[in-house]
Amino acid sequence: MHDLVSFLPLVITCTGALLLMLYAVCPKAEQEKASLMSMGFFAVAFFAQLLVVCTVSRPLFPETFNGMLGVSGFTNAACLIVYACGFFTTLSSHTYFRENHFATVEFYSLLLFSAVGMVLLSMARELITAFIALEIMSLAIYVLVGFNRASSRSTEAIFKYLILGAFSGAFFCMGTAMIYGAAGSTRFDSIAEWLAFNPATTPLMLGGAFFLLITIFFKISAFPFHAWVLDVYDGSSNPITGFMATALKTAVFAMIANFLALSGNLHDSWITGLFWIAVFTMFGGNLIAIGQDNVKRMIAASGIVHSGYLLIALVAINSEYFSGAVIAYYLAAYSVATLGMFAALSWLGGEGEKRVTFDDFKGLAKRQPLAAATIAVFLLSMAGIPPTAGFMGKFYIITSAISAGQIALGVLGIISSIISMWYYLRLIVSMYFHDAEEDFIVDGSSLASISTVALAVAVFAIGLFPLVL
Amino acid sequence: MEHTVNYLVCIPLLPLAGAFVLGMMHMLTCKNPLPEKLYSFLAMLGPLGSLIFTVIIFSTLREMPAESRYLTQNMFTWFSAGDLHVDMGLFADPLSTLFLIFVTFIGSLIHIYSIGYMAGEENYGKYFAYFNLFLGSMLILVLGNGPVVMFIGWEGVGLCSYLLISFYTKDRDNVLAGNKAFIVNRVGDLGFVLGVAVLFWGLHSALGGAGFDYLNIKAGASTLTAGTGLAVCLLLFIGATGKSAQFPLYVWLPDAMAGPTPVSALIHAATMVTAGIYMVARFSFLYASYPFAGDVVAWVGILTALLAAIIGCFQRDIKKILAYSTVSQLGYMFAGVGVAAYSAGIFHVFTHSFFKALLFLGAGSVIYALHHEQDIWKMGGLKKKMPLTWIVMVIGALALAGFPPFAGFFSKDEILFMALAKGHWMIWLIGVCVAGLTAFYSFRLIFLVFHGKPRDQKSYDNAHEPPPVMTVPLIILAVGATFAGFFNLPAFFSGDSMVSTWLAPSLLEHHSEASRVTEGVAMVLSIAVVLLGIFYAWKKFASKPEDKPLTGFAKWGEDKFYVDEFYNAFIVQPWIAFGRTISNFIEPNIVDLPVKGTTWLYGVLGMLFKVFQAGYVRVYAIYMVIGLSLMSIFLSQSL
Amino acid sequence: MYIDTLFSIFALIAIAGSLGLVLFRHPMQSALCLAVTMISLAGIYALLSAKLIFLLQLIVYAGAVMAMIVFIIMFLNLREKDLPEERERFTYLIGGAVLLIPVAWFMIKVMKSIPGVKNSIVGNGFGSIKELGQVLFTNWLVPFEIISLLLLVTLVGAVVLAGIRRESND
Amino acid sequence: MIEDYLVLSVILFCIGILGVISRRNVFTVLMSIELMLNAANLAFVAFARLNETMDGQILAMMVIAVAAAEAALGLAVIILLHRQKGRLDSNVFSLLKG
Repeated sequence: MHDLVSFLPLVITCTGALLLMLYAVCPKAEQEKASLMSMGFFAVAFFAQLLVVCTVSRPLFPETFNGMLGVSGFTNAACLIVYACGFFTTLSSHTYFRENHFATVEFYSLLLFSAVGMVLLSMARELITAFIALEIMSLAIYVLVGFNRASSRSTEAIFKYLILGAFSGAFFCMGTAMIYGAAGSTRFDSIAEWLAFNPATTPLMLGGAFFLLITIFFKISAFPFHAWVLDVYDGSSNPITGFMATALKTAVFAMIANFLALSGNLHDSWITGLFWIAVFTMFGGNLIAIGQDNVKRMIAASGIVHSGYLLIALVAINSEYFSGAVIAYYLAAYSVATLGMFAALSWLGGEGEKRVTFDDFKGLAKRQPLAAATIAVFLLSMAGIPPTAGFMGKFYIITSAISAGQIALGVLGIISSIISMWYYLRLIVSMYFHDAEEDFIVDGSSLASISTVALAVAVFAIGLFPLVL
Repeated sequence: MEHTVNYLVCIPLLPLAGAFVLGMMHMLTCKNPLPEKLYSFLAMLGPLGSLIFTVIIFSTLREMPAESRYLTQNMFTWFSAGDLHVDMGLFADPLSTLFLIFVTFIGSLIHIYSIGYMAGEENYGKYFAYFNLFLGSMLILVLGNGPVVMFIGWEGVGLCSYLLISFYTKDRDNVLAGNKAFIVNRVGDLGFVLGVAVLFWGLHSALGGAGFDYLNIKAGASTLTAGTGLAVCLLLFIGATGKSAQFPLYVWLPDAMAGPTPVSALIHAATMVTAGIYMVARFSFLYASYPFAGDVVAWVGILTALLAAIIGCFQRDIKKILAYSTVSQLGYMFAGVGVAAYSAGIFHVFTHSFFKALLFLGAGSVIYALHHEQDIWKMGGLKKKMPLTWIVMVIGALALAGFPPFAGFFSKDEILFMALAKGHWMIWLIGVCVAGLTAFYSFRLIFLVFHGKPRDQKSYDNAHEPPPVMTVPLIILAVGATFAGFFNLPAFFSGDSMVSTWLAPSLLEHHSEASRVTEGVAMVLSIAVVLLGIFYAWKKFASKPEDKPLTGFAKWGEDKFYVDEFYNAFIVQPWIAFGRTISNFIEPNIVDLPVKGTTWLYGVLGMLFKVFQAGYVRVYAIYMVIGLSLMSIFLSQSL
Repeated sequence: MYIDTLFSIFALIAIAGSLGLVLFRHPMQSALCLAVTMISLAGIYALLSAKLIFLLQLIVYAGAVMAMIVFIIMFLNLREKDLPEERERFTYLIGGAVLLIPVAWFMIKVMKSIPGVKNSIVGNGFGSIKELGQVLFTNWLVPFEIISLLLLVTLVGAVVLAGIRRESND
Repeated sequence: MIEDYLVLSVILFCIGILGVISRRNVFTVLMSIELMLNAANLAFVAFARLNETMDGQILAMMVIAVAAAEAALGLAVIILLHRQKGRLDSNVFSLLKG
């Protein structure tokens, strides 16, 4: 019974995806209605997930499912973030598609499908299940990226993403094969058992984990597997970019954290590697972001930096008492700010996303003070200025790194976050300290504007949340 | 007895919540403000609520045994770094409760008075938001369970004084006065922070990770080395001279008159300036062990009292006279706590808050009646037009002058007598002289404003009594100024020293006894000096005052002994010049160089990375393989 | 003994086929080379006693997937001028091969670390349809079920990307 | 020897990578990725033989299914690309850069 309850949100999302898929066939189908339906499904799933949040860590249906899916506090938190991201993405899409007419009902069906993939990914306790969930998620996202068939940018984005994604997926397969060869099983509990008696530096285990990490690094756009992220974010529509940047990253981080935490042995053997990747990711991402003029590309590059911070947390996790609270908190903080940013862009971007560069937002504060203020809030949260959620998230990550003995990493994280002010503040300066060149006539009553404000409030709410605890 | 209660937090929280609500309302409706009644109603809730809770605390404390009479509330751990462990907690003992009583009581009265005084002003809501914030900060200062929490309130009142002094932002002088108050206070705050830091440094091994609050500090105070203890006392006193306007940092207080008159009343009577006294009394266990520190405090206090009294005799602005009288009375209080007569000093704070609030609000009524005329030489004869104000002002002046049986008499004489009893006869002598000067300048004010002939007929004709919302607080305060002294009736008048007894558990005080005869003689002498002062003022100003330009010493006095000019020439101007040099020469050429270099380097690297984003999918795959290859080389080592 | 001989033959064909895939310029030739590799891989699966996988490799991979690829290549009716010139591809091939040396070296080291076991055909229904089905529907139910979701996503996605789209909102 | 099978798998995998990074023809790139998945499959089956458990073969089946799905979507994208530019050169699609 308990298992069924834990499974409920997933079932709701899955049902939603299938219903919308069937609705798409219906000749009178309208995408506006579909967006409201998908909003409803995400909201219901979110609240269902809130219901199960308190369940203890355990495998789902251990007899039937052979322990391949499991839930823990961390998984639940990741699922909550995914559903919330889905909900706000739908809100943004609803507004976005008023000015950009290429949506069909399938769009929302695929959105729900990708959420199913993400939830399965974060619940997976077995490598091939994780691989299939990863592919469900990725394939749905590929299609969403390339949804605007008329746009050559969008087509290019899906092409690059698909080729590189499939390329990296092959590494996951090879890694799974190696781990299977070493441990004789691909289930996390069996691998943990095997690792209890064998070192994690056994060649097959080392190689397998290495190839798995390559795929993960690709998906979270860690350096040097990051190059696709700018082009793909740039080419896809605003709401989808927001969804990709947040929900996808959340799910992938949930999976890899679950995997690395299955044995202290395994985690220890990767600390040095993760250390260097984290450092290169943070600084490489910063350097890329500095050169950007386009807001979406800048956010994409800053997403690389945020992956670097999350890798710091991954270095610092403790396998014995793995709760993932730090990672989940940071993901929530990051997701809120990024989603808010893309909700605002969906709202302000205009027809065919005509406003994209820093200069396009000149003087926004004079014409649309509310929008400018919320964007400033999101940027400040991403930059980690107190009292926003981003600050608390960074604070936790750096303290956890320091308490894990990674003082150098903590210091580098702080330096990187100082550098990152450069490009965040640039947009704020552009909005506030220049005269407006256009009127920014946008529909102020849209759902995206509501979600922007709601997310701006959430930035502070999440920032103050730890004080409440 | 259970010492932990959960309602202490309501006392500062209610005004703070009021400030928040009012501030939000004001911000949201600044274009078309809400009715003033709504603001005033909301503004009153906080102070009155705090007053009610204060009474509850007072009665709870009374039922406790005297030796362990305190209440605490720990809200959460604020921060914990190394040995330093600070709880966000509150602490109420007899000392803080006494402060709470008059802060909330007088604060509420001034709030009521403000409703009338500020009627029709712009930014009505903002005014009350700041006012509530001011009161809330003061209550945090008083209730904080340790120096760190106290510091929140300490900075809070500093901020609010800045905001309120420069409340009429349209006038540049007001803004400058606010700046001055803020900056001078910051100098003092530096001393305070250093003092607390040194205190922690000296105590951290004794504390051993326990909370850094008064109870633990008191318990560990004996482990301080003599040098450290003395340094802590002196540094903390620097902080006190800033907040409580003592020499050499008193200069901000007279300028602080730029704000609305109720603000001056609040600053002078109930909040802010008493903070320094409170802090010294709070650390009485430290000051008592270092007589040298006590002497410094006492001498700085009494000399400030003398200086300010002299300046006060020659001022023309009604509010400036009162301001210098505050500085002077604060000097008395420091003299009191300096000679280790803590309860006497505190009691003077208590009585002073009544009559000073009364005087300020009375002066406010006069200013209000004369449409913002503040020069006493342009007033006169107002007795007929404003009889009620006249009566309460006379009561206030008598209390200030220390004439029996008004409140000031008992508290001031207690201080002077204690100084004498402890052998500081020089301090006593100066104190008596200051008492005479005080009587002189306070009655100079009364005679010039209310007696004689009107010197400005036009504004005299328009003068009238203020509305009841302003007079009722005046009457209540007048009653207080008359009778507050009886709370601490000394044994000489067969009283039972109620306030001193109440304060005894909080303070480390050694009572010294002197003969009844000495006490009697001293008392008679000071009454005589006061009478002399009043008489001289009557003779000089009551019938035919002459407003002739002052010369010689008097001119010096009128110009405040050129202290401000001295500061300007020797501290402010060189500092500005130094700042200019840095900003014009050192900053762009030397300091910015590494910053600019780094910026340039990053810009170039950013451009380079832009080139790497070539846009070809194959190239991106090659990056991945390069990474893969390098990592493979690295991992092959460990196989 | 004959297993090793057969393996060597299949392996050589597979490598030759995969090299052909990479080297031929026209995708049709590459696709046929890939089909050869897949068929020879099927043979290797048979040598490894994976009877069902042998079948699936032939039917699904070499049959269905390759047929689909070849069909699309022919459908697009690629002419010589549609193809990229790729004069530089040998440079890239050599450079890539150099880049891959450490990777290949690492992977071979990893693979060589297993205990040497001689391959022989395993009986007792190892890898046969019935046994495999039993394992699949007992232990591996979840991945099997969610693969259906994956195929649905692919279906919807392919329709969205390449199918006829009803212009509903314009 | 089983490890020979694994070495073959490594060789095929690396040739697949080589195809992805050196070719511009989109079809060839897609087929190279299929080759990499095939190589992984070979490793699965070989390890299944080595461990004498059938799980590896199941995993190989799953990978075949995933590879088929990926191939289908990849072909859909190729049709899309061909419709837009009429070319199958991956370097043509470099609008987004910098």
